[in-house]
Amino acid sequence: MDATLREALAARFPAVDLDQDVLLVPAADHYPLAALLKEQGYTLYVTVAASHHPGPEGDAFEVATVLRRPVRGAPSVAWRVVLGADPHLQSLYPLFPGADLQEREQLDLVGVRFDGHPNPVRLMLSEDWVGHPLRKDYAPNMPHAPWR
Amino acid sequence: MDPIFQPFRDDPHYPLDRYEAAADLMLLNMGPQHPSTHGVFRLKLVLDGEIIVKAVPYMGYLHRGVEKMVEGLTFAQMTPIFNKHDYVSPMTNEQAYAVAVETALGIEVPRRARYIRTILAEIQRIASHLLWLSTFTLDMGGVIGGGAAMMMYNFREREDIFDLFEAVTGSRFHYNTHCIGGQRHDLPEGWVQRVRAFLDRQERAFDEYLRLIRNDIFDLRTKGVGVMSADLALGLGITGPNLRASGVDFDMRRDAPFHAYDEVEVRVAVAQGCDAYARYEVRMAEMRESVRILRLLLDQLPEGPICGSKPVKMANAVRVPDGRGYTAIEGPRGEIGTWLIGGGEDKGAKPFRLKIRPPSLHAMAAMSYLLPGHTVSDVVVVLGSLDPIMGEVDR
Amino acid sequence: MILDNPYLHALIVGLPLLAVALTVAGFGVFYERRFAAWIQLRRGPVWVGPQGIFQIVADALKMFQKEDLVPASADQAIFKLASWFPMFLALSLLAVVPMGAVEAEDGSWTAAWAVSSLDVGILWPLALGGLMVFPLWAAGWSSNNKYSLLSGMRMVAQGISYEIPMVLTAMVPVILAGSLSLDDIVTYQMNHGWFAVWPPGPGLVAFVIFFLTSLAEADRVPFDIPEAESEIVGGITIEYSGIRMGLFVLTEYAHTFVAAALTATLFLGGPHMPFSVGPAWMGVVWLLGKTLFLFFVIYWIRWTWLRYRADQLMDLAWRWLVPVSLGLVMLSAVWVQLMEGK
Amino acid sequence: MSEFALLFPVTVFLILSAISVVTTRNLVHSVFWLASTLITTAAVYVFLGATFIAAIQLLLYTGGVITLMLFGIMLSRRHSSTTVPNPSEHQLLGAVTAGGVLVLFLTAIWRTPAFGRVVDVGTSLDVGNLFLSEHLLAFEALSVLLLAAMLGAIVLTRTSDP
Repeated sequence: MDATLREALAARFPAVDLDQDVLLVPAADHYPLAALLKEQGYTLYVTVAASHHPGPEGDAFEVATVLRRPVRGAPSVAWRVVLGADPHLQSLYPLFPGADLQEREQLDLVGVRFDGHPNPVRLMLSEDWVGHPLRKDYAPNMPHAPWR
Repeated sequence: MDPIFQPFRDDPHYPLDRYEAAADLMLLNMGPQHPSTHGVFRLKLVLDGEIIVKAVPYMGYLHRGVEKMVEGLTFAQMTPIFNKHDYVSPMTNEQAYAVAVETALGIEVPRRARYIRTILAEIQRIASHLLWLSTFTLDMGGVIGGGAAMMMYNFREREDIFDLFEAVTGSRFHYNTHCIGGQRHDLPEGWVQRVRAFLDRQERAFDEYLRLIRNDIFDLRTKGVGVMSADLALGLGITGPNLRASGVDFDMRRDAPFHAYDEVEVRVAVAQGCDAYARYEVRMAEMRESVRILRLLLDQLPEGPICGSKPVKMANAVRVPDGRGYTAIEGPRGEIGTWLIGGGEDKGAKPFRLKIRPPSLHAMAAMSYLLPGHTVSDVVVVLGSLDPIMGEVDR
Repeated sequence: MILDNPYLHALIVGLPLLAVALTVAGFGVFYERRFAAWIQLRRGPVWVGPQGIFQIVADALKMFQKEDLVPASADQAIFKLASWFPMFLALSLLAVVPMGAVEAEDGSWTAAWAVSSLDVGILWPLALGGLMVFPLWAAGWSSNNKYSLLSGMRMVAQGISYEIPMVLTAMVPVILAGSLSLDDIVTYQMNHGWFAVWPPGPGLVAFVIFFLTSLAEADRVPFDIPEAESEIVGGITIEYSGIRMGLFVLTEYAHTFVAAALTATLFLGGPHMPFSVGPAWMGVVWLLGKTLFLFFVIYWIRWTWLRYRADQLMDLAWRWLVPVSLGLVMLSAVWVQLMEGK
Repeated sequence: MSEFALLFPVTVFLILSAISVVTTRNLVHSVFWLASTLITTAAVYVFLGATFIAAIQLLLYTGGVITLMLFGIMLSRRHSSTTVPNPSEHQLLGAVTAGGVLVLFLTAIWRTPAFGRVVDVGTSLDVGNLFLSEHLLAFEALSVLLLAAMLGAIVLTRTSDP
């Protein structure tokens, strides 16, 4: 992370610990952070990955996003947002059109809803599929009706 | 192009009922069973005559649930799984996985192993681009036409590459030659000379390909078709040759070196055309560049061990602690990334969550932006020029 | 004489011709597959019979055995009828092609041995060729498949666009020879030189344009957009199976063969060779030779070129071929006036 | 005599096709019957020795006009369903028009001397000579009309300046 970006981030998001490899960002800062990074030249939308973390005090979800600057050195920024039992997060579609399919995939497989997504339907599985396979409580051999 | 299609090119979710040019629209399902969808893929086209108003991609027909499956596998069991995502370039997919785990564990890969990986990756890049060239021309020229001739010529060289890989790994297609911390197989005796001979043949073959396909029809079919601006490409997360064809001078091999790319000079091919022809130009230049890089790599191939200095004695002993990180390498189709969260079952012997970032899925997203305003014939050209592999899109 | 009755004459000359044309069309499949294999570094059919020569028989047997599927939502009557008509049309184009060359005492030549020496000779194949799009469109429409519908529309658009330069360039030999009759056209070429060579310029250009347009009429690469299997999955034949599918395939070959024969007749002197041709029946051999050569060129193009897009195809026809062939018609009229003015 | 033996079934088929054109309910079938009518008309011309007119009939009417009609149907109607309905409204009006045309034709046929005129008009030479001598004015007027129609079509279809 170069100095100018670090300054900009520190000014805008004082609560975020910038020394971590993967920044931990509150859900409210998710979209503003992406917008700021896009302004700073991090225009390559790399990926979004959601994961399910069951714990003793209930389900938690993590949504990680990676952006990259397409220049020499290929600096990238990855941050994650921790969500509660009813996971929903602002969609990055207005900033990055690539978020359309990527966020749909995470919605499909992990079940994180993205607010403001133009077409929030399943991407990989059929529309009548029950459950989200990448959740930890979804057994691989779970019976389905109809079986597919 | 008629400006009436511009709203659909800007936003694929633009409502169809605002299209007023014609009363009658026809809905055409291209796929899932269609000879030119590069696998099992469905494209819902809304047509005004032969002109596409709206294109909606549907995928998931090849979904195998790999990301769920690997949560139950140990790290040693995963290499053969990884070379089946993008079944056209298995070698680089294995490498993406190996690099991810090595980065997570902080394992240093010995210099010779890094060289071998680079050599294999570059040969794989040629093989993958050859298959792209053959399917691209197949789409334009047909199975009973000039495209098929091009395919057979490409497969002549692709067979050579399979022979080379077989000599190293014992397998022609799904290699399983990367292990965490190094290579499983060293290069056999005389293999370097065989590669050199192959490179000479391949260089002559490039000129042959050009004589076969370069004519006015090729230019007519590709120029100005599927124009993707650099902003759109970056926003969609398109990487690799498709991004470079949109004029973005970015290649992970040069700009974020992995393997042994920091020890050779990589000349990045960039084209400014943004269209299907530019994507053709970039890939052809990349194949020639790969030949050049391979010669350099073979010249300076070091001796030494091929497995880690901090060896992983038993494969089952690989344990990735709790933590998360994103690693990526440049495959033939672009950035193959892995988002790895360690500390899964069995004290970290299995990953908690492993997300594969497929370059082809990002390329597929471009379809609905590029197609409106083009004709049905251009669908296959645009799709072919983006070079998606459905196994990787769906995983 | 028995041959004076036109109906009997047509039967006696026509039936062997039909047999030859069908055999060549069938053999064309084999010929093309081996040739394509040679271009593509493959081997092609080699197992059935010596050098795989009976592959076509095996294919035909397979086609006959297959179930004749008719989609439930297809327009049954038209769907079934449409598969038979193209073959009839393609073969009946051959009826006016003269195949023999008869030398008179004074060294002048006369064309002979057409099934029917129609007064309007050249108009007959052109008219029937124009009809060809009709059953093909019907096949595409009645299949009730969107791909075949698109294909049918492409077929019609391409058919009527390429009809115009085809008719116009066919008028060049007509004007030069001063007759619509193919017999007269061939006779004129025998005595004055082939039209592809003489008059220099318009004849050759007309030959090239006529050849290209007959490629388009027979839906061959680079003009095979109506069948374009990588885009619209084979087009009109998509719902056909078994022998009906076989008929369409055979029709393609027959039509290609006929187009080559017509081109050879109009521009390459038909059964004539510049050197001694031997007895009259040798004319058949020469005509077949020229036809097979053009056949070979068609497949050479087919297996090495990519195909055009539909709008580029129209562009080529209307922007280039139609004006150029109009100019050729005028040029040949001027040529005739200058020659006769002498 | 053999001509007549063949001519009779052809004529019967011609009349049957002509009737089917107006009675069938499917618009595309109707066009196919029309094509069959025109083709059999060409066959009748051949039997009458007018081969040139027969060829032109095939070339223009069946090859051109019918194709354009198919185009018209495809471009103006919904093409997703197989059956395109042919409503056949205004039956009374149609009957009156058809009757008028029938009377017109019958009068013309009645006034033509049946076997009087033996001028051979079937071959290309005769047609060409007639066009450039007796019917030159009609020929030129038709050319101007066609040119005007062509220009009109271009003006109508051109939506905006490119």
